[in-house]
Amino acid sequence: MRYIRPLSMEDAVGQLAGSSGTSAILAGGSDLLVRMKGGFIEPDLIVDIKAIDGLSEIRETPEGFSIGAAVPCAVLGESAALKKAWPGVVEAAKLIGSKQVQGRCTITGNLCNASPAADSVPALVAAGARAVVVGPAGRRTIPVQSVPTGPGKTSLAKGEIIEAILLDKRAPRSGDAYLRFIPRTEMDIAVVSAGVNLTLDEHGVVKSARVALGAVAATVLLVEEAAQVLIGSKLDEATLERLAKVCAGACRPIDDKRGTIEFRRKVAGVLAKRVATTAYARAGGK
Amino acid sequence: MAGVAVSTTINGDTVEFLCQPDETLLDVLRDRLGLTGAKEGCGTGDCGACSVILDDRLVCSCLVLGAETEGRRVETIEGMAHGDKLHPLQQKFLEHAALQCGICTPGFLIAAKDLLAKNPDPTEEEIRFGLAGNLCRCTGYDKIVRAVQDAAIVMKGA
Amino acid sequence: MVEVTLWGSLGALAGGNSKVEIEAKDIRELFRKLAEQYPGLEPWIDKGIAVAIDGTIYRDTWSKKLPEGAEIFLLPRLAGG
Amino acid sequence: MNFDPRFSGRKFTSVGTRPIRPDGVDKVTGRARYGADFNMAGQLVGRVLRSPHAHARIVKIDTSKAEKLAGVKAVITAADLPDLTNGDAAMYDVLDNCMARTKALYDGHAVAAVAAVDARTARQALKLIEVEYELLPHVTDVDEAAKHSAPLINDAIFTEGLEEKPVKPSNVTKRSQFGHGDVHQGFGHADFIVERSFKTEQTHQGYIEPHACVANFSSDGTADLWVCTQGHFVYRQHCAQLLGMEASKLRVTSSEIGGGFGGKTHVWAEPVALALSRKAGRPVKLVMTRDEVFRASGPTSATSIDVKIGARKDGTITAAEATLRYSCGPYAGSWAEIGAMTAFACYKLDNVKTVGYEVLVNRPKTAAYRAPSAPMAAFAVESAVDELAKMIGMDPVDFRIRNAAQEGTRSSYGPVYGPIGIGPTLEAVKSHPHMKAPLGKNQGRGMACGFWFNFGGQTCTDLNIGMDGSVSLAVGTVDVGGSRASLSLVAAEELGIAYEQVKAIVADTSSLGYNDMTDGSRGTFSSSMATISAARNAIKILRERAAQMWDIAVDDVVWEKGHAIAKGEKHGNLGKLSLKEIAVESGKTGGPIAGHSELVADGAGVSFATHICDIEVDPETGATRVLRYTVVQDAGKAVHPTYVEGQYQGGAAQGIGWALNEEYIYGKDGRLQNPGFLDYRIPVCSDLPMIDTQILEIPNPNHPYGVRGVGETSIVPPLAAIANAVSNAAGVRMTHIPMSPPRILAAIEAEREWSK
Repeated sequence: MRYIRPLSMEDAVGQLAGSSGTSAILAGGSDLLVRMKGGFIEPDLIVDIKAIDGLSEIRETPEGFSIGAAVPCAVLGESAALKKAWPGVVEAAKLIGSKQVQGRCTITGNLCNASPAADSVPALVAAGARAVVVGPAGRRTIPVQSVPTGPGKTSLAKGEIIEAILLDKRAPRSGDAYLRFIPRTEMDIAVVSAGVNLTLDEHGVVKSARVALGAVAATVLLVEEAAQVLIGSKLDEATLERLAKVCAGACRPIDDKRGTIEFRRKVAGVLAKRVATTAYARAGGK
Repeated sequence: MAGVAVSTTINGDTVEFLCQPDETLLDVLRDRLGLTGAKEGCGTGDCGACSVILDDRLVCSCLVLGAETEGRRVETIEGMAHGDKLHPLQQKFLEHAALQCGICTPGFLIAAKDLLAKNPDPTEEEIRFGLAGNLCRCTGYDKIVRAVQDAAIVMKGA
Repeated sequence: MVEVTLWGSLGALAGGNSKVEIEAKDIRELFRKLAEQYPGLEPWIDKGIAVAIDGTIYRDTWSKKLPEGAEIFLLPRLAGG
Repeated sequence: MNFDPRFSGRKFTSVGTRPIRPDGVDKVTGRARYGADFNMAGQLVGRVLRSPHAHARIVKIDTSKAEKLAGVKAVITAADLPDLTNGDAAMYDVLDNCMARTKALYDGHAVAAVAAVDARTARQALKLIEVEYELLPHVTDVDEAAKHSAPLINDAIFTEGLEEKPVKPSNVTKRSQFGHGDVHQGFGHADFIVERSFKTEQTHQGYIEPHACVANFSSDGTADLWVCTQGHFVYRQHCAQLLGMEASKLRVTSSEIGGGFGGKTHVWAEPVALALSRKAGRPVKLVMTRDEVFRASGPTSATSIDVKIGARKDGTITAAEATLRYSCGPYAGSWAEIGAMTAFACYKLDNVKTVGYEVLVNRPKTAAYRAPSAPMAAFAVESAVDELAKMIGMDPVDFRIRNAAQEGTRSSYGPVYGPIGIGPTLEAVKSHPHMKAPLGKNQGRGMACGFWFNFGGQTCTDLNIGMDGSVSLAVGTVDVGGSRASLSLVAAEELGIAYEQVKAIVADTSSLGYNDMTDGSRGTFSSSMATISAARNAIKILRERAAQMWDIAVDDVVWEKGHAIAKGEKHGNLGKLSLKEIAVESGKTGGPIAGHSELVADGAGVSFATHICDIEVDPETGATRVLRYTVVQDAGKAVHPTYVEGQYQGGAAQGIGWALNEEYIYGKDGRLQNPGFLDYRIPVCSDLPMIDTQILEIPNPNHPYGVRGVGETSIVPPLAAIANAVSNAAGVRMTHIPMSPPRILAAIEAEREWSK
């Protein structure tokens, strides 16, 4: 087993691509170290990416925000500009783990861990976030939802590292929100979760919408039909009821230690209603 | 497996140690440096008993590799009191009997110290959510929250 | 002579009696005579039986006197957490 | 021993005050040493290999590859722990639980262990041990296991306590029965009858400190064991018996203990660590992981309980009946029996009958958990009581007051009560402001009562007076929550000196006589009795020494407020001698001054509590929030009231976790799905409100200060109090614990469907 701390992306990619055996990328480590502790993974190479130039920064660009892969979620919460533009993404990121975990965990790690219940992913998917992937073949930008392909599996090739997550600059009258259901008030993994991102026209009518559901399928679901329910509405009671129904219907959940199929379907609808209402209010809708 | 040589600062002192690449900071503190104040309750970041402060961030030392601490600053429970003078939080934990068995206490004190450093005047709710990453099975948290509230008052006055 | 009440399951081993009369001055003598009269009880006494005297439960004080007219009740010897 | 334990009614100086505990500074500075904080030179790391199967015959274990791995110093299996139990069935079960002999009986059952130079080598060695299993059908559910068709866990077990001797083996190891009167007749007189079935899931004590020990077996046949335990003397006995040692050759030191709650009353890893050390010839440290703690150490029973209670229109209960099935893990236990005894203990009943069935399942061996077995029975009974009150149209508190047991009542488990506190706790609740506070939408209030026996037991203390007048108190009951403070208070009280003059420690097994463990709420009750006795013995010597110093008859010397006083006119000018003044001279008056005490502290005095709680239920998700919680409990006498409050609050919090979210979840494969704090959800700080407490003091007649045990009773009412609150908030009776959101939502939905 080797631990390395490269200073450049090129070096990191090269080391990863050239390694034989199992390798692991370490940013916050809040998933990796748990898996190592449980004996689920014994990497031959650990590549700590925190010393790589720029990876621990949030940059505001003309296009929006670039969140470095090594930025801890606690730092997201401390960025006023990001919080103002993407409150749903930030609140989702802030829900991952405890204060202790917040100081370490990253949204990129949350994405690459590829858990269907990852808190930040539905919010990122709803936000239309993109991931900048750097690998031996160069750099490419892909929608975040194409990163996880199933529980614990990603589409990243050997030697590829996500460098940053990109969020667009906000159009006026936009709002996003994220909600999850957990049995306790903290420290749980989402049983069901929902992220909604809306933009309104000048009359408060939903112009565009994205609805994502977590922990109800093998990967986070982007529910196009739910978006269609919202578009053209002012989120009246009937729309919300239809939204709940569509979301419940879109779920493909399983029974497990955290919840039942029945429960997940029902609560997915309830959360969708609540989270859409919050996003709508944040977008300035009344 | 090659050992990693690390130079770091712990409670203000420069410390050098050799550790395995997969060894956690918690294991380094406890097994290599004899600093057993941080406890392992779970090893998976769920109980907070191993809390330390790493470069002004509260972390679970079981979720940090020892190798990662190169050139960084670590604060543990052993550095909380100044000589024989207890930190106000330590004093208030004693006065309020905010501990029964005491195994979670070092983690709570470190987490509470971090909480008050960032929010000197927290509400009860802020304290409760701020300390949600630390499990206590004995007290029902009541006396812990009261001790933190009381310490906050003392520290503001200081 | 004291009257001793046995709990449900124990009565079956004492010939179906829920109450038995024993001439005993303390718990030690009580157990000895119970074992003599009802051999089926002996393994239970060995495993541990508690004696309630007027409502107070004694698990180990075999020297405890059994006052005349006191209510004597045998119970399983329990422990807590 | 001429010690009079009867309550004497006195004014207290130290007892009842709230000083800082003597072990406090060490605990807030990280210096206190717990189980895993101790190390020895040359120590090896011990690790245990555990069965991944719920039920399997162990065909073969091949350890040869592991033994050949560099750095491995010992590998053991059951063969290294031969059966020395000599027909002691309970100890045989302990042995088999420490290391499976012929069958693995649950997921997590130990099958082999290694000691190696470091953790990594030990982990690798475990992977090299080859175990050949023959899988057997398993059963984990208590109701399934009790069926005739269930897979048999132990075919040598035939149900005890049946009228007719059974001809076929069964997973039901014992039937027990309690009660009096004629319930059939009693139900005949009832105007209203509630009959319901309840289930509770298995929970874990959830102490934050995993089991940990360091064993050092010497080639001369002696050994040392450092361990976190609730009872080091009991651990010594068990380990010595299982390893074939004389008890006095094994010195056990109890470390600071990071929570036990009943879960550290049994040996698990300690005999294994000793056997490893014996084989390796080096010290071995063995620390369980959290995963191992959940999979292999002390959960409580899962239960299934049927309750039937009848009452007249005027609110008098005419009959009460319960059938209780408790899981024991794969070894016989008496858990349902305790449930059957405690179920109706709060009430005055002419006709009552309870029947308990102990059921074997392929789960870890059930261990005690704070008032073991009582919370589940109370949940079932108190839920039915609430429902019955509602049916009659009576206030639930008034209904309980009407039927509450009192002095002279025949308890449901048999004996007649002396002075007890159930009535006073109910009266206190009735007049508590909490009961009158307004409730909002989707909020409900519940209350419930609870009973626990409390126990005493064998106890021994040494009280040594130093030549400077300071007092060291050595006790043998492990301090689980502040007892060194309360025992110091008691010593100070009895001697008439300041609390600060006393330093209490927990002595190791070679330094003090045998002590039962700290269980059954006995720590402060028993050791305070022994401390009082030891102090009185010391006072006798102090008086003798003062008499010598004055050269008068000892009968003329009395002890008052920490001083020897010469009484009688002829000694009028002698003044008084302080403890310190006498101690300073002790070398010249006969040597060291000490008081010892060895006694059986019996007559612990039963304890009652009544709890109130407010819960809000989200009717769309089944989520719950605890809004307010109040505990009222009888302490007899609160020696250190702050720590008594702490016990009340802690028990309530554990009960809240049990009621709402904590449960063992097994898969179809018989494997535990949630062996960690992530998915075994104990309450976190933000889940709870402040927990208000009210201490009642109804003196225990069998303790000089009136002390009753306080540790356990507080976990008995919460399950029921919360169930009643949730039921009132959601409008549907909850019968399955924990009341997790999916269960609550399903109940609400079912009720909606039904009322359509």
